[in-house]
Amino acid sequence: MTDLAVSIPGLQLKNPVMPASGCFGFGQEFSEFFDLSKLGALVLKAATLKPRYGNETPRVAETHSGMLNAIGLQNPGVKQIIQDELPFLDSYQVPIIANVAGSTVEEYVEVAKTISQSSNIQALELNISCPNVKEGGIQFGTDPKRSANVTEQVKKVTNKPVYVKLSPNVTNIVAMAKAQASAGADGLSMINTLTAMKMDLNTQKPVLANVTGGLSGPAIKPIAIRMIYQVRQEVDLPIIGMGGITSSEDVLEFLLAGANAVAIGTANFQNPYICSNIIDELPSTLEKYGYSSVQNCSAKGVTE
Amino acid sequence: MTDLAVSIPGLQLKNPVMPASGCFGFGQEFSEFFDLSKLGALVLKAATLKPRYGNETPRVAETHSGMLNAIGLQNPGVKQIIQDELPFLDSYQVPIIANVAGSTVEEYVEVAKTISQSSNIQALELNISCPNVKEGGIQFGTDPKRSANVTEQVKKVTNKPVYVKLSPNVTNIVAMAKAQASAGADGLSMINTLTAMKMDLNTQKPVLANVTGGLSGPAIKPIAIRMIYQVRQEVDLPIIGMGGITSSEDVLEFLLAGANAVAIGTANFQNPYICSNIIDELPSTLEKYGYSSVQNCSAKGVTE
Amino acid sequence: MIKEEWMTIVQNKPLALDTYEMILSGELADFIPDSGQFLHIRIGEGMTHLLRRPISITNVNPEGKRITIIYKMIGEGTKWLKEQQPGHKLHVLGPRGNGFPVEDVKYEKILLVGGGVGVPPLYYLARKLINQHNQVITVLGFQTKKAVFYEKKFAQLGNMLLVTEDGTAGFKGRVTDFLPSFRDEIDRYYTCGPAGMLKAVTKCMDTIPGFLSLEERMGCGIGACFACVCKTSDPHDHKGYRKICKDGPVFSAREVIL
Amino acid sequence: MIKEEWMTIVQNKPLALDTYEMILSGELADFIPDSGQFLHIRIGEGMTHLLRRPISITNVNPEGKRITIIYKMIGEGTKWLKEQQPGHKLHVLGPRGNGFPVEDVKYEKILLVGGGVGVPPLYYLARKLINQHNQVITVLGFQTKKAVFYEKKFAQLGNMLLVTEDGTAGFKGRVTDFLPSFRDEIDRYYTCGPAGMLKAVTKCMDTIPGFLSLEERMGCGIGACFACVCKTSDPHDHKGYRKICKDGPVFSAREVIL
Ligand SMILES: Cc1cc2nc3c(=O)[nH]c(=O)nc-3n(C[C@H](O)[C@H](O)[C@H](O)COP(=O)(O)OP(=O)(O)OC[C@H]3O[C@@H](n4cnc5c(N)ncnc54)[C@H](O)[C@@H]3O)c2cc1C
Ligand SMILES: Cc1cc2nc3c(=O)[nH]c(=O)nc-3n(C[C@H](O)[C@H](O)[C@H](O)COP(=O)(O)OP(=O)(O)OC[C@H]3O[C@@H](n4cnc5c(N)ncnc54)[C@H](O)[C@@H]3O)c2cc1C
Ligand SMILES: Cc1cc2nc3c(=O)[nH]c(=O)nc-3n(C[C@H](O)[C@H](O)[C@H](O)COP(=O)(O)O)c2cc1C
Ligand SMILES: Cc1cc2nc3c(=O)[nH]c(=O)nc-3n(C[C@H](O)[C@H](O)[C@H](O)COP(=O)(O)O)c2cc1C
Ligand code: FES
Ligand code: FES
Repeated sequence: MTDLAVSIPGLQLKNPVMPASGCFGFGQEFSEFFDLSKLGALVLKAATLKPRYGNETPRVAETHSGMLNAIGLQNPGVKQIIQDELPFLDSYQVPIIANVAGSTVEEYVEVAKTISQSSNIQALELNISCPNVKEGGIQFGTDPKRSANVTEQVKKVTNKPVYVKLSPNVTNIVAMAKAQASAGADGLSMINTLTAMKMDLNTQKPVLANVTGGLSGPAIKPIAIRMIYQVRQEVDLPIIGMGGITSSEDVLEFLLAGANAVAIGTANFQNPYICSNIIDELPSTLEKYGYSSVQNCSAKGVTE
Repeated sequence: MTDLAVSIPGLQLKNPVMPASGCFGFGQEFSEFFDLSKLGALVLKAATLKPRYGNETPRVAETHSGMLNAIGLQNPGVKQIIQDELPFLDSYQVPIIANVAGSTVEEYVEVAKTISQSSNIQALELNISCPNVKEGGIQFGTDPKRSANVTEQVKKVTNKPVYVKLSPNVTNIVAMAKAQASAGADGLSMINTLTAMKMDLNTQKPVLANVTGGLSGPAIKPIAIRMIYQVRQEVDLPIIGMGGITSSEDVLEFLLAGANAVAIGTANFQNPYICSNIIDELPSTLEKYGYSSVQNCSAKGVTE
Repeated sequence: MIKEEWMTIVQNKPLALDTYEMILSGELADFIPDSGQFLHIRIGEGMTHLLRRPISITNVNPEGKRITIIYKMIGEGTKWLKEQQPGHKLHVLGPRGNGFPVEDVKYEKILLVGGGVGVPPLYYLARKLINQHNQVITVLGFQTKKAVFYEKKFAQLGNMLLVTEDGTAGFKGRVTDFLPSFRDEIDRYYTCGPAGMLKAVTKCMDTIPGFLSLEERMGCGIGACFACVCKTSDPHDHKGYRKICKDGPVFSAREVIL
Repeated sequence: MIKEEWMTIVQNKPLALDTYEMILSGELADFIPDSGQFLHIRIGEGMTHLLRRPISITNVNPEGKRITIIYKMIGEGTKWLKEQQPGHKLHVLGPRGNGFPVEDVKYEKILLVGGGVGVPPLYYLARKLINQHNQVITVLGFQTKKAVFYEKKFAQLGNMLLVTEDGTAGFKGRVTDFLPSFRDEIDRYYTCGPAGMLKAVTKCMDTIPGFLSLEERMGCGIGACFACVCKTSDPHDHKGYRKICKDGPVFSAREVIL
């Protein structure tokens, strides 16, 4: 029997697979397709303090083996999320991670504080890397000092473990990770999307109303693997790996490169059953390559 | 008649299409497939001062809509290139751009000086962005000051126009471009490859002997388009655009985003006729979207 | 209720300029409650195309377990669709979305206004309305003669007015040029077509109850990603937006801002 | 000389464990000067797979304008190949590389040593050698019985010794266990197989002239990208390296470092 269980700060996962923030809404739509209790964990769509409408449409575009999105953190605000969205998830046996966003340090702190009071939430994921909003997000995510400050301030107001989601749009990912380790982050999520763009040949304008968007999907997988591998060599924090995962082999690749658990984003759009399928296939894939447990293969490929 | 001609510093191109450095050798192999005189220009593989063997193999790997390479600047050294490789190209009517690499500022200067003496060379492309060598390359390419210094020093020893090839592995591509503009670069080439990696599930090791490699191909096109668009809004230098081009529509997308000419890399491997095919198709593609000339559509999609 | 199926392509043939009619067979045909719903179709092999393509249901034949769709080739995805041969299978999610509301609609005089590839979903709708004893008038707008399709099928279901922009078939002009004449005699209208047309139609039909089907680029197609939102007209609406894939694609003309 | 062709798949069928034999038809079959050359095959639709796959030529039948290749399914590309149906076309660049040198080789006693999917190119070579009046002894090594192929075809051309690692077919062991017995009676050898085997074979055959076919991951397959280099044995060689795709894949055993 292959042992899929993973334990990382604040989270006892029955398997290492969770949907990535923003690609799974608040769970409800996907519950039509499979039993959410199957998931290792469930990461909610980003919450801000006030409701946000987000960017104008078009908000998505397709690229080779990838897609662009510029949703712009549309969400009903942290209070409505707690009130309207979380109760639905009560009936599932799945740890929930809240994705926390903001335009200012104060907003991150407020959102974190508010959502931490909800007993349904097992951990926070600080989204300091959204490329699709004018203020906050990536501004914090590309500066080690400012990003560390967000984490420090948030840590003061919550007793939940804090995972910080790193942006790949940086020269030095290891420096960003180290800054988070010193700031007291409990774990890292990597990677968020790469800032990118597509032109519409007919209109001569960018396809996305927001001009730029975040590139996700298999196209970016090699970049995610590289960043996780580099960070794993120098930083001891647990890593939730993501970026282009579409199969159980991909999950194994992320684990070997240094991830402790994984999240699946864009692939949910092509196949809403993908998380469930991957969880089903993982035991035989691990076995095929000679592993008896997930814990066994994590960071196996990393030379220190 | 669609006018494909483009004129950028030191280069009168009959069309905007050239092969990207490192993906076309020194031209000879591709002359088997089509007449090199058809090309807008021909960019040579990187030259260093001394011969270099490069990295161990495996040096390439395939990824979704992309590939990784870690050739490591293998080349016979600038003198042998002038002596053994350039004469073959004499019989073609095509401007030649030399790609200049080095581990130290002095090496860049020496290579640039030596190759500038060759009358067959119309322009230099400074490769300060190779992610696959331990010293030089990307070290210069991710620091605005050091990269500007390379350009300043090289400009002193050559009377050929100098195009500087930017690395996409940076937080702020506009700052890199601005530093080059102040340093006296005549133009920019963008983008080089993104540092990336792939794990081999069987060996548990990275596929490439060099561990990391550069990601190229259609997977990175949206990142190239974004960076060119951002730089075009703030910097006036001509741009040779590249990154994932595989069709005449892609060429138009690069032109609209702000490129003046384009280079085609990885696609040559899938189809050695690709440069020739794209040159053939470009007139009708431009016409289809309502353009009578290449000069007309350059940067058409950029709002200032 | 079926949510996904590998449906078999029974037919895939040109119908008009760049426009194709495809017949799919599968169990799903038994589970299409409303006209105006769409199939969310997976494109290509492997991971080249991560986004599915939403295509409206043109017609349903539950006895033969068949669904007809009509699509225009405009980009990579529909080009791939065009190349698929009968016998091959397509992976579809469906039926998605909320279609045209027709419950309790009986003995009314109803106007359908379709433009271009907005025409297809109106066909299944028209058939439903007629089954419910309504009288249907259809106004179909196309760019040019070569782009026209299904005009005869609609003519069999009631009065049909064909309009082309260049006048090469039917009347010359835009659909909205001809709507005022119907305004006073109809009880309600349903419309589907390009955004500009929908705007003009709803403006012209101001006082009459109407429903329209919207299009937007989609990520998930199931309501989870917030790619396909539009704004609500009512400033006091507590959400302020609707998801086209889940709340729509059909909305009351009064509900959303175009 | 032909450089590219859309060749038609005539046959594509399982031959042994995870191993397939494909017959391609096209003009290219008239232009294969040497055994040991390879086809550089485009994989997949569109831009998913940017790198072609090098596969050796197993046999050529110019009258029928047919080329046979044998490939093992190991990853995405060969999996895609496996799924292609007869009638479909494959885009190939070929013939690429320099094959086994056989000019002026006559009336010799020659040993061929093949391991796994290194066996295929030796077949066309064996036929050539026999046409030139040589005597051919073949040693074929496989992992296990299920993986064995072409043993009868080689047996028809001369002495053939079959070896499997687990002993389920032929002799148990590795090919190199059986080479010493032939060492003294042969004039030259040719070998193709996994790197470890080539190393062992050349070491064992030390004093005898030999040629081996190398494998390496390729970018361009035509000599332009420097992905597929190997080092030369001679420290005074002015280049110090060889490109497997262009200078090889076949080298004299003395020329390169394994
Ligand atoms: C609810 C709904 C029903 C539709 N019904 C039909 C129909 O019955 N017949 C028909 O021909 N078309 C219909 N469309 C439009 C159809 O989805 C697009 O034409 C199609 O997705 C274009 O795909 P492509 O790959 O050819 O174009 P590309 O431009 O290559 O597509 C790139 C991306 O943009 C999206 N996209 C491009 N144009 C549109 C558009 N107009 N609407 C939504 N997404 C778009 C694609 O889905 C894809 O994600 C419908 C759209 C929606 C939202
Ligand atoms: C000159 C030459 C002749 C060959 N002849 C044969 C043959 O006759 N029969 C046969 O079964 N195999 C042959 N091979 C090996 C064959 O090319 C690989 O098995 C095949 O490319 C694997 O592709 P894949 O997509 O299935 O594997 P993947 O692992 O998914 O391939 C990923 C990438 O790695 C490359 N790659 C993986 N393994 C190898 C390898 N062993 N050698 C070279 N590149 C590799 C692929 O080309 C591709 O670019 C030959 C290789 C070379 C260099
Ligand atoms: C439509 C969409 C919305 C996203 N929204 C969020 C978000 O709200 N918060 C966040 O941290 N990441 C968000 N992301 C990033 C993903 O969580 C993930 O990091 C990224 O997409 C890479 O994984 P993938 O390639 O599997 O999609 C979003 C991604 C997509 C495609
Ligand atoms: C195999 C290979 C070798 C390369 N060698 C060089 C090089 O020597 N000098 C250089 O400036 N860029 C080099 N590049 C980068 C390309 O010139 C180009 O910038 C990059 O590949 C993006 O374009 P593409 O997606 O069309 O390949 C190389 C790329 C590849 C794939
Ligand atoms: S497409 Fe995802 S919410 Fe509508
Ligand atoms: S594969 Fe490019 S040089 Fe051999």
